[in-house]
Amino acid sequence: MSLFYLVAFLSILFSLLVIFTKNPVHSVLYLIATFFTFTIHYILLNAQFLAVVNFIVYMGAIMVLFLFVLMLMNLNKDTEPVKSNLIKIIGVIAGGALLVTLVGASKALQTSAVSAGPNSEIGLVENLGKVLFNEFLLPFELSSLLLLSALVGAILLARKDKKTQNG
Amino acid sequence: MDNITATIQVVPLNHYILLSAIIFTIGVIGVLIRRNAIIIFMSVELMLNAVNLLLTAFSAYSGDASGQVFVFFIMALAAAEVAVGLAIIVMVYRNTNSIDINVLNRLKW
Amino acid sequence: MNLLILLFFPLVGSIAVLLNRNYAKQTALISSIITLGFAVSMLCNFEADASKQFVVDLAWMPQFGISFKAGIDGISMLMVLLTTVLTPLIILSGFNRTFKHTSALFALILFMQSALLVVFTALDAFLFYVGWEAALIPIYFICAIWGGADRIKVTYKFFIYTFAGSLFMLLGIIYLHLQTPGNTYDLQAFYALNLDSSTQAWLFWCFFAAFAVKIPIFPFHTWQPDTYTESPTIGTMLLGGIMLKMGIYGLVRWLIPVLPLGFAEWKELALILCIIGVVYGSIIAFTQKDIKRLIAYSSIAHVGLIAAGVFTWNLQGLQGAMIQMLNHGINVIGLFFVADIIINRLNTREIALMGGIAKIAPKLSITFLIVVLGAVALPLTNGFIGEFLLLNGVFQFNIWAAAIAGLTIIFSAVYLLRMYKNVMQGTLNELTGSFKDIHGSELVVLGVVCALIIVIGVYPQPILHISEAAVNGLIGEVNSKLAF
Amino acid sequence: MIDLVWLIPLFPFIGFLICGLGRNVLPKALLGGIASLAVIVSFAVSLGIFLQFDAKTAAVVNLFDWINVGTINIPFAFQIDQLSILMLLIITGIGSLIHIYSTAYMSHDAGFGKFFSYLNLFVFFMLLLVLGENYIIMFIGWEGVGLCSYLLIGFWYTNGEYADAAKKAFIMNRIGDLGFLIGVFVIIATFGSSSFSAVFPQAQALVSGDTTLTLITILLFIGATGKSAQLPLFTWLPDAMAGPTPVSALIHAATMVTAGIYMIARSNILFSLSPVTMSIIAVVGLATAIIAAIIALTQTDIKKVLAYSTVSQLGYMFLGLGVGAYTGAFFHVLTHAFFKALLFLGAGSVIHAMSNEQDMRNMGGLRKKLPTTFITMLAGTIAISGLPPFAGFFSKDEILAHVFEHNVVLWVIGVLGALLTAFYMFRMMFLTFWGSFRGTEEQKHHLHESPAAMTVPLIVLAILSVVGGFIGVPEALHGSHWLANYLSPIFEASNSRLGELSLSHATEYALMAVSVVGVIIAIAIAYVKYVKNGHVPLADSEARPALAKLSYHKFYFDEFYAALITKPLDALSGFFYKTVDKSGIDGIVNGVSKAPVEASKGFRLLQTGNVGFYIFAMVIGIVAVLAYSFFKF
Amino acid sequence: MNSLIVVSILALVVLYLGLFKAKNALLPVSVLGLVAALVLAVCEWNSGAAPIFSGMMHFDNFAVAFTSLTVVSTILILLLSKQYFEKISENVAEYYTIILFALAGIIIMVSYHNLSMLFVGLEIMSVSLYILAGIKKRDFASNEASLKYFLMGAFSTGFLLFGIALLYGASHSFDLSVIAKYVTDHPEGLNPIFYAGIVLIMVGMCFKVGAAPFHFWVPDVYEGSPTLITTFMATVVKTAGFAAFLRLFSICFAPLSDFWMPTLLAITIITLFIGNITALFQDNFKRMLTYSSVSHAGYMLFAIVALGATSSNAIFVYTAAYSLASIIAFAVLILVKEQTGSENFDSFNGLGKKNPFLALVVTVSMLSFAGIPLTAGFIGKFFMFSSALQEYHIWLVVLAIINAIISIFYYFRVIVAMYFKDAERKELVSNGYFKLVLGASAIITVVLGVYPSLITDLF
Repeated sequence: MSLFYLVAFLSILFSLLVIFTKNPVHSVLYLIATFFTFTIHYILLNAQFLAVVNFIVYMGAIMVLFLFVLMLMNLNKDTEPVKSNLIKIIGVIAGGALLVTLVGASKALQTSAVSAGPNSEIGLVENLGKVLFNEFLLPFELSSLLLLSALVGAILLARKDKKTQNG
Repeated sequence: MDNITATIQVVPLNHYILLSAIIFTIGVIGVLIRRNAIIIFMSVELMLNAVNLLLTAFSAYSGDASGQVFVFFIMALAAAEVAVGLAIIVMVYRNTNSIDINVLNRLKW
Repeated sequence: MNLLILLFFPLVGSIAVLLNRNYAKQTALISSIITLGFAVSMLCNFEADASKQFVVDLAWMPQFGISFKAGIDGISMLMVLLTTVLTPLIILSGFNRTFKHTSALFALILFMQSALLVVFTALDAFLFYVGWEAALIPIYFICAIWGGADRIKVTYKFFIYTFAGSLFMLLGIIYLHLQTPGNTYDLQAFYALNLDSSTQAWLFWCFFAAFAVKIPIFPFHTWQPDTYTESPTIGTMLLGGIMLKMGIYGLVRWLIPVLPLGFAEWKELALILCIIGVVYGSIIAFTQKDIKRLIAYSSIAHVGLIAAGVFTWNLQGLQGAMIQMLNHGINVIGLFFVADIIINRLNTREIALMGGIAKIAPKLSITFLIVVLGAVALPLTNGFIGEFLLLNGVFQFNIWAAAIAGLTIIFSAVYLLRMYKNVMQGTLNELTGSFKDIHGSELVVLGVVCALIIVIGVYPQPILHISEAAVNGLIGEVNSKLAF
Repeated sequence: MIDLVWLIPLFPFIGFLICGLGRNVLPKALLGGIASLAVIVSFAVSLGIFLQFDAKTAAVVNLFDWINVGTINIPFAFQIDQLSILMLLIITGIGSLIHIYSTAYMSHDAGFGKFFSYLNLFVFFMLLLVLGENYIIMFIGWEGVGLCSYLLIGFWYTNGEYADAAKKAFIMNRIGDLGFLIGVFVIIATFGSSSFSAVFPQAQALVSGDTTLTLITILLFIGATGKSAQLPLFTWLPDAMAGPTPVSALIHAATMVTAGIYMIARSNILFSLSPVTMSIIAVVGLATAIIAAIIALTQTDIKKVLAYSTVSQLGYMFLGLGVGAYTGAFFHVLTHAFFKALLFLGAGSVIHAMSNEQDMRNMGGLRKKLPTTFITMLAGTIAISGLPPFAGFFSKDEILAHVFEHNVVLWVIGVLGALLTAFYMFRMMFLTFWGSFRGTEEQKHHLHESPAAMTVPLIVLAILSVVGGFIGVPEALHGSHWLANYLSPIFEASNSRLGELSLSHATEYALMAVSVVGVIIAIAIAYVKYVKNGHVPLADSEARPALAKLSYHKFYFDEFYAALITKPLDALSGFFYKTVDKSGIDGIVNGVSKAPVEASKGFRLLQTGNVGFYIFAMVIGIVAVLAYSFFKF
Repeated sequence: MNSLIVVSILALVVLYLGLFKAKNALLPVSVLGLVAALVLAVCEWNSGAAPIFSGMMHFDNFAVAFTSLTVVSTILILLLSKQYFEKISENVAEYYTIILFALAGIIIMVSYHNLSMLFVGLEIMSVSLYILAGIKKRDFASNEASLKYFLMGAFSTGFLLFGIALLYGASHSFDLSVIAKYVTDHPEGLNPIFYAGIVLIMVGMCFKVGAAPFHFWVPDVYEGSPTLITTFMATVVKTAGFAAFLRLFSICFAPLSDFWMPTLLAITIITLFIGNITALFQDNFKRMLTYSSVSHAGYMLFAIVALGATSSNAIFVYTAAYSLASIIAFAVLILVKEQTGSENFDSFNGLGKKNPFLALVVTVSMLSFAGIPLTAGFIGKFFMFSSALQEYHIWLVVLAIINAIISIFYYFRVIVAMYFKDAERKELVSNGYFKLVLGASAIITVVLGVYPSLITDLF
């Protein structure tokens, strides 16, 4: 139990560091750390497969891509012009207000207790696979469209175009 | 594993909601206070992960796998968005030599 | 099906005009005369004492209770006559003018005629509204394309002002529709409604907004002088001659019988506004320097009286309003046409620059005088019949109201004779020295106008008879509701 | 014969159409002939009816339904009774004479045909006025003659002042007409009809002093003040002299201006039952008579003198009506028609001879050159001055006798007015016909007596002015008063309520003597001043004593009205137009339409182009939405 | 369902065509494929009795209707693309592909019966649009539009997902009917997080349809994107957004309208005013249209605010009318910009004289936007007002009327420019496709305005 709170504390800490660190590369690294804590959360929640996927996809693929782009642009220095403190404060206040209302909306109104007992089996590959390929087959298939379109689009946009365009 | 599960059971669901709300909000604050497009984008990823965590928690507590399946879709989206988003950022950078969002204010009023 | 032919023949004519560009004017005239023929043939088959006739009822949007339902009773018949008689005159008045895009102009006029006829015969609120708005589009383009220098701003205002009013009417119509059992837009169902008085009180203003702007009733009138002045005269004639009657017709047909309690609550205020308009418009007309603007303000005064007659809701007032709608249409067309002839020849609208024209244009001076006399309501001209009945109606309502409204008798003489004197009498000057008397189509138009003025003035009874039964019916309808 | 009454107005109407349409086609002689003939034929028909009609009750001839709306039924119908017959005779009779006169008088005018068409149209409307069976038909004629008056005053419209005078006449008439019209509304509302035959019997049932009746009569009287040029609406009549002189004779002396008296006489029963109105009428009439007479004292334009004299005489008629002397008032209408038409036509003859000179300061000594004119005008002047046995004496005497019985003070003032009348009329005669010629040589060279077409009507009218009074010789002078008897069916009800004249013969003699002596003295003064001393009125530029100045400038009525009504109204017009309409209402309208545009200028700044701001705004929006949802829920 | 498959495959086919440089075949193949999809969709009319694929999708009449509408709009837009894309770059096939992908996402959006489907469809569409907005790679405006759209879109997706997660937490399912059942089974005492979920989903959907205060992306993105893409966004995408919005709310949240309706009402009113008032003071025609698009979103929200039996119909009619009018306006704008290089109102000056046909269709379009009778736009507004009044939102309608009046100002500016302002200009030449699209859209607009029964009694 205390493990949860520890990990939760770390999640929050790292995510705060993500947004408050000035160097973008450091931010990415903190983000990786945050995602790592999330992986632990998934394990704690008995969602092993998800934990693995999270580890691979986020920390393996996505974060590398981020880093890659940052390096590509040579933005590893702290080049970002600082927003004025006022904006930061307002931003934090706004975020805080959002948090308060979100929590107020969900938690403070006394969430009723969870009724169903936990099924320790659901997070396993077998179970997930069954659900994914039975019930959620269609969205699964359609996700391919999403990825394909992103693929085509990313290449389209990122590639240097020979033809000049105007108008 | 059962052991861990049992331990987790002591943690009220509300705490998970609170945690993900906090992370989500941190993501929002990140979007609000940063000007670097990539960092903003990372903050958005933070928000998505908060949702992932929330969904997983709900899924685990209700014993229903569909929540976790949904997380897959979100991850797929995250991947797709990263691909497209970074491509856009690269494209913009190529034209403006900057990824400061404040530079992008030609379209206004 | 006869009515459908009447309603849509102008549309056919409009297309014919577009196809037959080289003879646009002639085609338009022929079309409008044929339409007049239809109207007259309907008049011959018309029984004044019966209720709705020539009813057509076609499914339009049945799931919303909307049907294409139109029919003619005495009131509608008069309005149909007004439209069909005046349109050929208006078209003819454009005969010896040159316009750019002639065919478009005349096609728009005919299109508008069709919309106006729909408005005057509609028995379905939705149809009424559609016709109401459809009439607005062509007149907007007529005024904005062929108008004067300041036309863009002015027509903008005109369009938005009137459109604003009618949207509130739409609100009212939909609201009423939702109150009807079986959710229909049928006029009779609207009549059968029994809403409580507070609902009717606010609904009254929804409708009143639309009608008051169109008429226009003080203080909703400020679009009118500018628009009348800046529009091409052919547009002004359509506006002042026919279109504003839509508002009065709306009061009679749609506002008061549908919302009798609302009417009962607000009629004093409405009447006061109308009468203020009479005096106010007249007084402003006194010192106008622009001939069209003067006529425009005089029109505010005259229609204010008509509207006042309607709000008295007694037989005399209403019958006066009915016949005066026709009369005002005729007179205003005459006045504007004379103004147009003069403006066209002198290239100015300044009254001060005119003078002495009577000397060298006797035909114009006589016809102009007759039109002026009609407008000042001299007995044995049409204007008198209307104003007599209207004032009598107002008198029955309140003697002081009648006395104040009656000032129009004096005031109209003041400003119109002042105008006549300054334009036609006195000595010729350099500008007016080479004035040519009217001839050809101008003479025909003014001749017909003068003939109508005198014929209606001398023998109005047939026209009064057309609408009497229908007016009586409406009065009975409202009074029976008010009695409870 | 009575059924043919519609022929009476028809002929002038046909004449109007022929002259109007053929004004440029037909020769002048034919036009004049047709126009005159039309009226003469009407006169003949009227005469026939006069001779035939002897019923005690009115005959009604229905032509067609004019307006029929619910309870308001207005037939186009004519009524024949003693009153209308006498009016018919005057209108067509004098009308005929004036038409004949005009053929010569207007012979050189370019608008000859137009003139006759207007004149015929006037006769037509005037006939409608007197023939009308109800107030509405009367009103048609009432307004119609106003129109003709407008047309004829503005006959020479190229002169802007004339056109203005015409307009003024029409508008002032209209002010009265509104009163009339509302009065008719009240009548319809009260009695349910506007027909004389329906209204009067019902009215008789009402008590004297009934409020509604008072209201009706006051409103009708307002109508009469407009048409008959009484205070405060009299100023148009002098200006109306802008029209050709025959018009002044016919319309502005003999017929149209008496319409008000005719109307009140017609409605006598209503008035008899409203003592308050009667008093008002008497006072207004007398005041008009005196003020107009005072103004006439100093006028130099021969037609203006006559015009004010007309106003003054009309005032007498109203005075008579006001004291209940209906017969007397109507009697005066008749005699006044004779001698005032005569005077105007005579003045026209003078003007004609003087090559359109109207200023008496440029006349003098015309007695020899224009003998016929002089003699006939002298007859008219004596008649109007009220010397027996000329026509004016009897009618004026009858009125004054009634006034005396009614109120002595009024009588004194009335007699004073009569003396003034005698004075200014003889002043006019002396200035014009006595002394030496003061005009230009050219004018003198052209001086000539008018042609027969002009002198014959003068002679006829002169004879009537001399003997016309004998139709109403009072009992005191051993007469039978034919007129009173003839009209008795009309005034029966009123007379029975108001009572007959109850003065003793001795008193009557005394009254007559006072006025006759006074008149002679007045004439003597005038003679001394203008013939003996050869006084000529001052030129316009010279200063006058205060009272004379006041009189010469017509008590500044026109200026007064201009300052009190015209100018404020015009100023109000400008105020309404510029301030209320353009800046006020339209300003609000434009302001309302400007508001979104102004708002737009601000709103668009929200769209800063900064993503950070957009997201910030979104977050604020989300917070707001969440907060709103949950606080509200 | 079949049309979804056809569109997906079509996208791949087009991609391959691009690979084989069969440029001239792109348009015909796409259009034919879309026509086939349209036919297939229409064939499924009245056949979708129950959800399919384990309750993932429900191809009911609603779905059929909106699928058809979006497919038709897409066909019209593609017909305009003939020369347009070629001017931008050589990768025309990819553009078609991505548009077709977006359309596939849209078909999913209008037929989903599970929140995961909604999510997937929405994201397919969004990701495609992020790309499409940026296809003018060298154009700053296009770059900016793309990046802004992307950042804000991703951000708003987070809220949508959070909302979905909360709904799931309360109801334990993503299936719409299960959620609906959950709502009806707990008449009082729903899990509070469910309410929070509704609000957040509402926020997410409002962002997608461009309702204030989540509309900020709309003007900038619409303006910056290539005009043809803007057309697609303003018509097809907006239609889909509203269809999805309405579908979710009418199936699941209708019983809870007391909770979310006031909020949405406020959003509607703000949207109306922001859109309309800001549009007033624009000199750029395109930007004006973007703001007007915001305000139209406000009108369309009426149907959801006043959720009832006629809502689907109302949205359908409104979006159809709005799409047609937008296609005309943007299409002519493309032509005008090609000639004058400017998108300002001034560049329309004198069009009425030189190109009466173009001026006429633009007039029809503007009248339709403004909601003048005898155009489809009026019928749309009429339905919206009707449904709002049915729920007694009188003040809402009054405010909407005020907005309709304000909108006249800017819609008529174009008409004024075209007809009443003269300018030296040459005649615009447009190819046959343009004429076809413009003519067809204008005629349909008028026909629907005169006889709306053709589409008003679908549901």
